[in-house]
Amino acid sequence: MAPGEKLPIAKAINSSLRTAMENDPKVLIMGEDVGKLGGVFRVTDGLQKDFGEDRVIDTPLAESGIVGTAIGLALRGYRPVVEIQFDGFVFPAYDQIVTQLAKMHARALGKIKLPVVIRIPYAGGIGAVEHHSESPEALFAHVAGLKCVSPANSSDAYWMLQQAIECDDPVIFFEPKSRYWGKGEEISRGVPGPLHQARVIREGTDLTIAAYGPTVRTALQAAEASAEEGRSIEVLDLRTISPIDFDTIQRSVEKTGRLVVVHEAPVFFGSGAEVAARITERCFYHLEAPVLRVGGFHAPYPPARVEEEYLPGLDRVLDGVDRALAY
Amino acid sequence: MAPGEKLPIAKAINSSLRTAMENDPKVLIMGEDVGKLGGVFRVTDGLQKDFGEDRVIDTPLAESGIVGTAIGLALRGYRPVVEIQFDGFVFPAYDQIVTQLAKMHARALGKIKLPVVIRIPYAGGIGAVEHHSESPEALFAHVAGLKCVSPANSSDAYWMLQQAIECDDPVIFFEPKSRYWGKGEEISRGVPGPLHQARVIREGTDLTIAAYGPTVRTALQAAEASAEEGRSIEVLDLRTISPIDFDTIQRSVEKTGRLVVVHEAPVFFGSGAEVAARITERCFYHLEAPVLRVGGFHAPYPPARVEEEYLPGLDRVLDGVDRALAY
Amino acid sequence: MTVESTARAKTPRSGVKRTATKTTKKAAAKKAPAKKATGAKAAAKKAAAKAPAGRPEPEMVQLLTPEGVRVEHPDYTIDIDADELRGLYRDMVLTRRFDAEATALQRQGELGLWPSLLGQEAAQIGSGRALRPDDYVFPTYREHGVAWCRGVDPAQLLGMFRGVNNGGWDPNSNNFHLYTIVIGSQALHATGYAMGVAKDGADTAVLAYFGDGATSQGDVAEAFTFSAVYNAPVVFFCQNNQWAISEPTERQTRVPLYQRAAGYGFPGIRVDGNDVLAVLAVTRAAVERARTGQGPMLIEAFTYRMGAHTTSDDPTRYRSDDERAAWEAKDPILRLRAYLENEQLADEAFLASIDEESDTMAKRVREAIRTMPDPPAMSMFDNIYADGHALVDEERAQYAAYAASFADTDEEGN
Amino acid sequence: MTVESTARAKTPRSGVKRTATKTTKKAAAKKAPAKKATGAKAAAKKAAAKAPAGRPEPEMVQLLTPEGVRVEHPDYTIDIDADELRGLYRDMVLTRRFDAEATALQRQGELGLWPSLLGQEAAQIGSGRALRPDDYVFPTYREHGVAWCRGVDPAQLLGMFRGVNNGGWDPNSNNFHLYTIVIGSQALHATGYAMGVAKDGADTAVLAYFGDGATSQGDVAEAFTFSAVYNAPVVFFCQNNQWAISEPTERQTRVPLYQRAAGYGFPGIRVDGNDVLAVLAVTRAAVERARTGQGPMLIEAFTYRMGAHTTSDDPTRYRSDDERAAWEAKDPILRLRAYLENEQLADEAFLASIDEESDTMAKRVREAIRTMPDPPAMSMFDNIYADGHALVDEERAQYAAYAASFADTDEEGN
Ligand SMILES: Cc1ncc(C[n+]2csc(CCOP(=O)(O)OP(=O)(O)O)c2C)c(N)n1
Ligand SMILES: Cc1ncc(C[n+]2csc(CCOP(=O)(O)OP(=O)(O)O)c2C)c(N)n1
Ligand SMILES: [Mg+2]
Ligand SMILES: [Mg+2]
Repeated sequence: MAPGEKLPIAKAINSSLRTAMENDPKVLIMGEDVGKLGGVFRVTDGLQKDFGEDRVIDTPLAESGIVGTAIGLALRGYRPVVEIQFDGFVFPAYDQIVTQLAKMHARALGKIKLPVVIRIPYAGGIGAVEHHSESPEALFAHVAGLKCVSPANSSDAYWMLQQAIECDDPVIFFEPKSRYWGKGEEISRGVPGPLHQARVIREGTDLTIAAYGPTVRTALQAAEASAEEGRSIEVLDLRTISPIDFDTIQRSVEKTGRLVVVHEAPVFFGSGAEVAARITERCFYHLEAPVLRVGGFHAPYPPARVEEEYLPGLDRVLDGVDRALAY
Repeated sequence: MAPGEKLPIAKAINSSLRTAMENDPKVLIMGEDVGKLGGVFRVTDGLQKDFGEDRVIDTPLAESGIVGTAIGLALRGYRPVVEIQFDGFVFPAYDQIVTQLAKMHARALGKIKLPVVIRIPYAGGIGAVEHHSESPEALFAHVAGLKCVSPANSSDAYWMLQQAIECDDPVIFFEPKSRYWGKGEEISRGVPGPLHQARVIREGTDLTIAAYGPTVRTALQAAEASAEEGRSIEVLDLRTISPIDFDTIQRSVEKTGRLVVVHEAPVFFGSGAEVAARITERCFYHLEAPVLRVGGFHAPYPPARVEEEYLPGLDRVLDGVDRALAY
Repeated sequence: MTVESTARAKTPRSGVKRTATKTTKKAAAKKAPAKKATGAKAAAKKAAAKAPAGRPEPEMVQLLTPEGVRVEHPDYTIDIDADELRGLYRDMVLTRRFDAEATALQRQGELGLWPSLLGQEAAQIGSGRALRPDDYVFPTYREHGVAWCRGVDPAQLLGMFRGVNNGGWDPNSNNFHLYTIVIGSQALHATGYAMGVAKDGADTAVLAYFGDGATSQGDVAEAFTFSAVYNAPVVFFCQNNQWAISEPTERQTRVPLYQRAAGYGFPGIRVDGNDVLAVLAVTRAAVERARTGQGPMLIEAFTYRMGAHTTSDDPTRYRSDDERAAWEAKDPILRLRAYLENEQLADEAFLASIDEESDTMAKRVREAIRTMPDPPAMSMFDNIYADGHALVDEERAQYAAYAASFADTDEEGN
Repeated sequence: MTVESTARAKTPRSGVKRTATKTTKKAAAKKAPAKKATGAKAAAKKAAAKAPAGRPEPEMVQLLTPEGVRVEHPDYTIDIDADELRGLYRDMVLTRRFDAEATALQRQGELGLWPSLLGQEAAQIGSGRALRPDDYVFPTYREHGVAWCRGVDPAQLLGMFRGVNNGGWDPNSNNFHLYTIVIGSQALHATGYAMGVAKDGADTAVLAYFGDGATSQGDVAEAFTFSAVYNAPVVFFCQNNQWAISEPTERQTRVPLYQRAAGYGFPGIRVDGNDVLAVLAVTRAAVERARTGQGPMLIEAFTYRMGAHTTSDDPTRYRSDDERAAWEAKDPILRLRAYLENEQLADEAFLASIDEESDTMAKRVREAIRTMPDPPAMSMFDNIYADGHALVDEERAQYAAYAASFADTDEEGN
């Protein structure tokens, strides 16, 4: 029973999966090495032992096959929760996700539902080799029929996964892997709010930073550092990437007049572009500076020994804040 | 010899391919039905007859296989020009494009080159069934290592394809299929400019419309219709989506103060978002209205009998113009 | 040597060879090149003609020769009464008629496109009729005959080709999934569904249809792997109609397709896809295997796409009339008709009644399509999500306001 | 019956059975369960132990038993002199030593990760030494032994695991492509490269390496299809090391992997992957086929991953020590050493010289890695495009300005 406990994100997800499987016999876990090994991050640790090989399924090494058969299982009435081992390995499944999973409900005029959750440990900062540190969320958010979310703390990890599994739509669940094994936060005792709602996690008046997943912590640090310089920064944890909760962002920007969006994914065609475009439209007369984006460069994720420079760390976020405040 | 001739876009591309194959024995054409049939759009008509099965290659029905082997051929010194039969069928190849084709040059620290062109007949308006009318350019533009372009007229189709084939980087070449068999334009006698440069195709002072591929014609119509109402609209043919020629857009917006971006792809996380975000940053003090976007909705491309409503046609573009001018 | 060479794989083995050779010889004995026949009877008696150029012709299960003569097969027998035989005939005739009507409707502009199944009726009816209601089918875009067997209203099949929807029937009301256009994808859905069946402990079988071209797609290979590893009750039914648009099967494989299965650990078999009895018998056996926990099987129905790939296609660019003519001699309907007539199982009255029923059905379809309404513009915002999505709501509202602004204009204009 | 059943596919045929059985019996006769051996000699003489649980054990080519006894095979012989034999031994020992050094460097924090090839030396050296310089290799991330054969500087292999680059060597200087992490992708690159070789009329062979897990990926199946259809000179070299991280090969297939090839129309063969002579002989034959226009072939080298999947892995969670112990008795290096000693082809001095060379090499690698510089931050903007990209230029300039602002601060701070 996770609620009330303080757990690292990985354990919160493990506990959330366990709860979902206990509550609904149709919930299945599928993926490479999710069984005996408990996943390369141990997120599914112990679940096969307790729920059996029939519900925690070690699959052949083929991502398209995993998602394609998960679709079939969903059509049969199951609720598969698929684990993609690392962000960079989701692309062999991209066709099944984009062409089938996303569109099948619409194709059937609503007559069938596709309650499939795809868990992707994503983003960088763990010193890994190529393909293990990517942030591909924009490539899914652009596609209608999918929902995309990313929790930033243990409580959200626990509850948002519950909500994603209960949702009758396909949900891509982006897990900030660099935060998996930190100390973690206490799991709230009740659902902390709707799945697709952003949250103001620090109030402020001079500028808003919007972040999600792994960059939320950095955004908070930037707000703290700025506070020492007398700047009052509001921080939003966006939590949901498709849909984006523009209402909450709008409310904040109408107050602060300035917005910096921070994500690890490359800025070009990234989430920040969508936030900037829409918030500029909604808050044109409130904005005292253009919406600025701090994120990855238009480059392949670099080798580990350069990732610190590549990532939107505290200094780069503060630089963005400075630039926005300079208008 | 196409230069000087007036040709439909499909024939201009055919002629361009022929020229490229004549000039460079390493140029190959690969794809489904590109040989005897000349492609389902007849774009490669007659090429296998003249260049042989060894250079115009009918492939097995497997897009990942086509792109994956094209990569191998490129490593061996060939310059493959791959045809994807329809936009919606590129996704089985997405992993090879995004993970291998895009990154291999960087992975090898520049020691190998990947001169592969992927031609995709894209966008809608042809009354087709599902998967035959999509505009997936944002899903490629977000990925570093790829270049993306889309010609809007016969001359650009001819010359930009020459340039794409000569380019040592992978280029995704988006062909506006709804324009394939219109009357077409005269092919200019010389290269009309660099591949990655936008072009002002109509001058104006009140507002800028930026479009590419199939929406360029609509943008021009909107400018004409607006002229009758006394509004002076500048139209940009963006031509290149990765990189985007922000300098040309910026120059225009500094003059007009208003920008509407038009594309068929869904607006959410689409090209318009990137243009809006960056141009707002570059032209913050010049913009008299937020950059507005007119494009597809966050929905699967609809059945043919609704596509006219879905597409950003003249009325919807004019609506965007009205809204921008209302600020 | 331990190499499983191609040559060796092609050599027929033990009993197989004997029977196959016997059958083939029998057919061959009656063969002689013939010009295109006109009447049904003439065609039925016509020579079966030569095999497609250069293709190896391995053994295939046949129970009815192109001339309509029943032959026996050591492994596959069929227990079928006269009513059922007439039923198969009726199914095939009605399916062909429906298909012709759809082609005509496309020519008349009522449909945007039509993928004809002409020539593949036996493959589809034979396999479709091997199923129980609780079995589940995952089709491509060409399974009009299978849809017929599943009880899907033919008019419903036309919606997506008219452009009013992307399928739209409820897959669960007839256990017939939506047509799938992206080649090969549905093989995985079928496999997953079958994995679910196994988990449920049900004795349902799942049929995954795909074409010869589809066998090249990675998804189909992955479906083979998953189905074998989980021993899923799925039957892969490949209609090898010799062509993937303009590409002959040699562009996809250099050995017979049914042989693909063995390397994944389950049986593969080639059946005469123009012989409805053989297809029925083989599919029944495969479905029985699936039901009884023996796992997947691959059936290659060797048949021919008599028409164009779709109404947009021009097959004269890539194949010869001779080839078509040769296959016409193996027509699935004519051969069953010849058999029924020879055995005096069908009289003029019966045949006439089927023709009449066909006319009625065609008329009904024609009327249904002509009165099929276009979807309202606002429908493009429907059914994108089951549980809603804020952006869709926003765009729906914006579009409604935009559309309403025209209504105002129109009114003003009035 | 015409079904190619699994059972049938598994039955050994003609000469194959005879020889394979003979070999197996010979080996088996010497077998007896034994505790983990300590010394090299003891281990070499130890029993080969039982097959992995539940796995069917089909015939496989073997020329050297686990005990180091030369046996004959009717199809594969090897013509090799003493120097070459000693060379193979040297290659394997140095490779193993390099691998151990890399593992140690990871433990010491010099590398982020290391995928050890321990146990797979014969599969890699045997196949690597079958190649000519103009042949081309497409590796996974574990082909350190093949890289050695190709002349790639071992220290260069460490760059990506240290996190200073994503490969970085020039694939064309040794015809050894970059390591490929995304499973199966490189099988298609190899096939395409081989298609190019065929177009050029060259007699180069291309080797595509992948693991047992990779055989499930659609890309590998598509590579089989393309290579067969175009008769490309590519050899698919599958190291079946029994595991894909925590999943045993039964999670990928229920029949031996080499049998996959026949269904695509080319030969497949299983070789004892811990027998360097057999691997060399079989690969030479496959490469020869490729060179002479006979097209692709699949080699399944039956071997074992003695260590963890990578240094991040903990195999105690999913496999038993017994299994490892059983495979230790089949150690590839010990068996060649036993053979060399038995045949008096290697004396103490030779063996000592190899150990010494290993030490020197390891020391050099250690020094190289410790002095391997971190890439400058600005390098992240390099080599993204060959012909430049305006956005990269813009971001590079912005970042440079941003970085420079710190330099100013630092200076101010001073
Ligand atoms: C992934 C994908 N690529 C390409 C196409 C275009 N296409 C439609 S049908 C077809 C040929 C299919 O051949 P086959 O599998 O033999 O089926 P048949 O049409 O002969 O029934 C092709 C290439 C597609 N629908 N999906
Ligand atoms: C497409 C993809 N999915 C998942 C992974 C993660 N992964 C790395 S190695 C591996 C197992 C590979 O097994 P195998 O092919 O047998 O090669 P081995 O590691 O045993 O040499 C997995 C699942 C990956 N690298 N690529
Ligand atoms: Mg076909
Ligand atoms: Mg392995």
